[in-house]
Amino acid sequence: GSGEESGSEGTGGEASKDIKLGATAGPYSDMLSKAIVPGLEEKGYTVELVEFSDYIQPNVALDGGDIDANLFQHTIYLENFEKENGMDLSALITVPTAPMGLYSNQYDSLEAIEDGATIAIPNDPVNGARALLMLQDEGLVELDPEAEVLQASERDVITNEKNLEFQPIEAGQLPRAVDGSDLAAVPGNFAIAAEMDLLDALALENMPDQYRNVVAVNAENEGSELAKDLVEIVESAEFEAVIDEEFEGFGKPEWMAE
Amino acid sequence: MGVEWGRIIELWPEIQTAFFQTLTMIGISLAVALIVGLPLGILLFITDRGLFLENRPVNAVIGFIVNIVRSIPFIILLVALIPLTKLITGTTIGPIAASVSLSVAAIPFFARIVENSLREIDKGVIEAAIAVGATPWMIIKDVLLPEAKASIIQGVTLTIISLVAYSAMAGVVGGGGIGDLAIRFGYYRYDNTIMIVTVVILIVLVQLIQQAGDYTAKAIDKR
Amino acid sequence: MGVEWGRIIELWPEIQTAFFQTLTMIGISLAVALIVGLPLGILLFITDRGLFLENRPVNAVIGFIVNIVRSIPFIILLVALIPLTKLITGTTIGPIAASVSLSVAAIPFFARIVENSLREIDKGVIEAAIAVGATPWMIIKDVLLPEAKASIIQGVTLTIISLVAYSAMAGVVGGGGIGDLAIRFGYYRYDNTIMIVTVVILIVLVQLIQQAGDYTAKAIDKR
Amino acid sequence: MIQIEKLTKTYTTKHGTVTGVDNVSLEIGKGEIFGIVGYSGAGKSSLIRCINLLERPTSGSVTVDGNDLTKLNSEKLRKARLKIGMIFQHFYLISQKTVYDNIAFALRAAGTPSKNLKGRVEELLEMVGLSDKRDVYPAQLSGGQKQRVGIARALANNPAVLLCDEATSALDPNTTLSILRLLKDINLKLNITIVLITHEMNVVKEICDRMAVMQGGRVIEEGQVYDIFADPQKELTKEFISSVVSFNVPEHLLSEFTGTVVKVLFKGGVAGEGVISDMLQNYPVKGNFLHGAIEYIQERPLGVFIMELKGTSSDVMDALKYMESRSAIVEVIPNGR
Amino acid sequence: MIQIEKLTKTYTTKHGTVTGVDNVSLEIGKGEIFGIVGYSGAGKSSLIRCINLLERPTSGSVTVDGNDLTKLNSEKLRKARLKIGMIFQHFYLISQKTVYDNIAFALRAAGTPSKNLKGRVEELLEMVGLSDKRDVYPAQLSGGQKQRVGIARALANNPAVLLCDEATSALDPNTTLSILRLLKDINLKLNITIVLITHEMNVVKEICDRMAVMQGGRVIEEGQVYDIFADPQKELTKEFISSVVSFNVPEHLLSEFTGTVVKVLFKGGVAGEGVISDMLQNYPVKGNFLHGAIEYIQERPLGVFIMELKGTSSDVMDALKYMESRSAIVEVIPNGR
Ligand SMILES: Nc1ncnc2c1ncn2[C@@H]1O[C@H](COP(=O)(O)OP(=O)(O)OP(=O)(O)O)[C@@H](O)[C@H]1O
Ligand SMILES: Nc1ncnc2c1ncn2[C@@H]1O[C@H](COP(=O)(O)OP(=O)(O)OP(=O)(O)O)[C@@H](O)[C@H]1O
Ligand SMILES: [Mg+2]
Ligand SMILES: [Mg+2]
Repeated sequence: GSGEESGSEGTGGEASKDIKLGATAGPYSDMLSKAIVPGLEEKGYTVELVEFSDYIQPNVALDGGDIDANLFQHTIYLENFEKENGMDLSALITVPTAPMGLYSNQYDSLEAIEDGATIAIPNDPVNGARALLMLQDEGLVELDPEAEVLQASERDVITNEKNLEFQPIEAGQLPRAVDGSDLAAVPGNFAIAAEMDLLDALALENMPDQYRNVVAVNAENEGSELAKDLVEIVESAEFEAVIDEEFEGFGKPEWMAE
Repeated sequence: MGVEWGRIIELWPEIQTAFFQTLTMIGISLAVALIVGLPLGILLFITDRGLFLENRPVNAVIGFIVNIVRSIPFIILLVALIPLTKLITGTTIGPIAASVSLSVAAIPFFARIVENSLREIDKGVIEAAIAVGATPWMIIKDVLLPEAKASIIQGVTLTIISLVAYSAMAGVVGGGGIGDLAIRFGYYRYDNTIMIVTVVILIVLVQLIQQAGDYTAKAIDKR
Repeated sequence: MGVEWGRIIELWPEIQTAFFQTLTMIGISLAVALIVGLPLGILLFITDRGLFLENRPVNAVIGFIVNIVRSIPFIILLVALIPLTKLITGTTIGPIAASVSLSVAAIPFFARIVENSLREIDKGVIEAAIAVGATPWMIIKDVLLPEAKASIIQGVTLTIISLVAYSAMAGVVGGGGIGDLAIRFGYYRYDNTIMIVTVVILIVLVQLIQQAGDYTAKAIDKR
Repeated sequence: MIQIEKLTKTYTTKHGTVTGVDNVSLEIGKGEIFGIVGYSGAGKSSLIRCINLLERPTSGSVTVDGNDLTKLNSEKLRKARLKIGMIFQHFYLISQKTVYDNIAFALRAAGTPSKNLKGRVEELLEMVGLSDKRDVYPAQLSGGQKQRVGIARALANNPAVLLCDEATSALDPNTTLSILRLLKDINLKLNITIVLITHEMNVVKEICDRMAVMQGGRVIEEGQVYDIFADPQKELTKEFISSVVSFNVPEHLLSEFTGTVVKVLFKGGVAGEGVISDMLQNYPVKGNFLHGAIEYIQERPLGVFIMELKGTSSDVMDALKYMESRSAIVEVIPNGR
Repeated sequence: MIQIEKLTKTYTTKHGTVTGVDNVSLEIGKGEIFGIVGYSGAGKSSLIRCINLLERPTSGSVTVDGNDLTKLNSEKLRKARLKIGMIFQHFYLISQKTVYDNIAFALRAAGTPSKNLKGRVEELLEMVGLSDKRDVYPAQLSGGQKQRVGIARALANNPAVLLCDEATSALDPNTTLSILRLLKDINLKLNITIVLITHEMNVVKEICDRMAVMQGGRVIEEGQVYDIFADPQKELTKEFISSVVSFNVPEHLLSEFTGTVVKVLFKGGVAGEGVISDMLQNYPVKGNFLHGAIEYIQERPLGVFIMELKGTSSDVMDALKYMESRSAIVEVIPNGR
């Protein structure tokens, strides 16, 4: 009952077709503006892009109705966020996502990594956990199986054969940290922004779909006109064309690869 | 670190928007800081030991709150104030929302500045007003404020400049503004052109504010 | 916003580390600010119009640089200084690296404070020293510094407190510290316990610094 | 008009307590000009500031115009202060307001309706001779002019009492004189009681009726100005008086005289009656003035002469007796012979 | 010792230029105590501050001990200043250093080897009578004591010239006297040239040899102190002198006299010779002293009396002529009869 009521409110809001989309500064904001906004405008929307320089506020704003949709996070992050904050948001569709990579100016292969090397990892929990999982996948560390996948931190490392020394820093700073430390786990979006070549990575994250970014809306609006339009645009051929042209190296989700 | 002129022209609308966002944030939070911080600063001063509305408990409580707010890192304040921001502005993003946190940070800052400006007033002038039989309100209005005017204006300048610096952090809540533009493009997107342009704009802005403040303070002072 | 005591005990080592990181960052950058900012502040003062080493161009140039550094948002400064940081510390991350940017931000801040403290000195005392035939160096060492001592110590307090606030942003380059802990755990991980604990630590720290500063300034003043 | 009873004021400082005023009782009558002198730190300011309760006495009471001020609440005290004007050494004008507004400020404090304001301010400016400085800021005034504004402000609400804390100490002698005349004038015209602190005896001599000498927080001597000048009791008082009426003949000159050196003091109207002239004409002694001063204190002459008298010792003795008989006070000064 | 030639000092302010000193030429001899008086703003401080170039003259030259200071580079000027001591109205001691260190500071400026420092400081403290205050901070000293430290500091490097800008204006009369005596003493013992600014004629009377009166940046009168006191030329000078030697008889008293009121002025040694006494004994007139003062200026008496003379008009005329013949200056004062 109540869902439908607020749904109709949502529809009322759409009547004006003035919408706000949120993203963090970087490629996903660009993806919105280059690959999605043109489609929306074609459908008669007036779109305002809000760029955030942090990972919390885009969801807070989405929940509060300050923005209508966002694109910056993957499914696991979204779900965890919903749980932590008691919010009801929903992912509409996954989009191509740049994988996190392990970069180094010191070593040219994983094998060359020396004992006690320093490694810069993101200091926000989600990206931090991602980095650790990537290291685990590459056999560099082992994480406590009891640790929550999404919250895993340096303290959950139970074996660390090369005695890697973790240095959590702000994610946006990581590309610059490749110089400052032996290794750096750089999220794909920042690596691309910093014009790093994804192919230079010692390792790229193995990226299941739940680690790919999604277009998210408030759960109330899951069935709204806007939601439908967003999905339609992302699924369109124009979208994929823009991705191929301007977002090289972004790993496409399963549905797109099909 | 080359500057590409084409890039500047391309992003000019963005820079303009950011500039107005900065002005909006500073305008609002400055207004609030003045309206709330000024009385608070006056209160801090006149309730202090040996002054005409001496009231130790009130003084201690206000002083304590002011110190606490000043001790909290701005980003924590920003987050802690989200419910209040929502309540007041109905939204938690954008320059208007960011102005709430900026205001809260600026109030105690400005209050202390006002307090310090008032301390510079010759105590004798205040005593002369008391001796004349003036009411506390008259003393505030006709002695404290006029006498500290020039110094308070310098304090406003300082507050504005601090707000410019703080507003750079408003990007966390999508506040935008020149500082945020510098961070988003310069820091997150490695766009040196925009970084240099925005930093230059900031420097010019700060210098202009400083000079305007100095000039006004000198011009209105009758000494 | 409940506080879970167990959580505090669990994270105590982390809090301790953060605490020492804060101390490291503040210690280093304060030392640099004192060593560089003090002479700079003195230079700003003595080269000003009507003073004993009046030199308008030097004064204008230093003043301009100081103003520019003060206009740049801290995070941009942090980025702009990466090459310098690398050069000096060999790394761009960690508390030592963060101290470079903190120092650069603190130097002009402290220099202005020193300048203002020196301005409070009775011009007559300086003139008396000139009349006595003292060298500029003697005037600095035996008149300016002793006379402004108490006020400069208050300025050091203010600088430390500002550094505490700035160091919360050091998380960007993995500087760590209490402020960063507050942001990482309180903000990113929704750990209210840690957020409250760290904020309380910050508040206590700031209050202690303030009181120590007030006490010292009073104790050494011979007036 | 003002009764001060057993007033004590102690200050607590970080080095312990300091006594500013120590058990002082004084009574100052209506229309009197009362001077208080004493060296720096004697407690003069503390005492006068207790009269309008700028400083709250530690113990004792201050009654002005029948009201015990120490018993009033803050609003009543404020009202009482409207009737006690005060002027300060450093004027303490509001630097950011014009002369007009500085004076109007005092009137507004008394709730003067704004239609009466302008007229009254102009009347006051007229009184202190500053009508042409109406719209000028204090920074553009000379010290004496600033003090006149201070006086106008203090008189704005027709006070019964005017307190002056070193009102002329920052001014040059000429300006001092003009301010003192203005005060005297006001005292005569408006019958205002004036309490005046100074460390210059000249000021007291010029306009005070009665005076008190303070030292270490206490009043050590008190009385009519004329009496105290003529016959000071305490060492400190003598020191003060000697700063205006200086009776010292340089030592080595003194030792060169061959006759009897005497100091002759005339009080009251006597000086005018030509005692010395008569003496010289009646006795075969030769008089040689070494030093002399006739001061008019409250318009009564007080004369002091130091003379060398030459003649036979019996003639000199007779001459001295004659002068004493005409109520001069005669004192022989040993001159080393 | 000091030659000031065509010295002009103008200040540029936001309201235009102000002339502090206007084309002043002065010559001050070795060992002289030279007083400069004038009202506030007359340019006294500007002038004295040009003597040690604390203020650089706009034009003109200042030669001290044969050196034209305006021609020296900054290091030479600093050296020259070692020989020009200066003391200030507000003392300007380093508040954070002990008395010892304040004085040692001056010695160090002259590069005194540290082994001689202690002895010299103690000698200076002895000279100004502050040996017991060696390790005390300025805040614990009285005004007079602070000024003594200022003097010790100024004398530290055996200067040839001592400049005093209102050195006693912040002090009470008693302390002023002791400081003046100390200065006189130093002048005699060390043969130091002293230039002394004041607005109190008492100070000039007490110790100066020569003096200048300034007004509007110019020197309007200059000469021996005695001569100026005895016979001031300019209105302003008279005004200043009248503040120490006051000759005014209250108006209404004057009008009550029936006889001829005369003012008699004796210069130099004459006052000591009993002119009035002789006159009274030689002429059948009755003398009535209305006002009198004999001041000793540089130990020479200067006497002024106002007398009422009663007698036949021819007797009075004769008496006046007699006094004039004995080189007194006699002036009849109209008294409204
Ligand atoms: N607010 C105060 N706190 C502490 N001590 C004070 C205070 N005011 C005055 N005193 C002390 O009280 C004593 C009397 O001071 P007061 O100012 O009354 O002297 P005064 O006679 O007016 O001196 P002056 O001629 O210097 O003005 C002094 O010892 C002074 O140090
Ligand atoms: N630094 C300055 N800037 C501008 N004007 C000045 C400055 N110093 C002095 N004057 C002006 O020069 C004139 C002479 O001032 P000066 O201080 O020499 O007078 P003074 O005789 O010493 O007076 P006082 O007795 O008040 O000390 C005044 O008109 C004064 O305003
Ligand atoms: Mg006093
Ligand atoms: Mg002067």
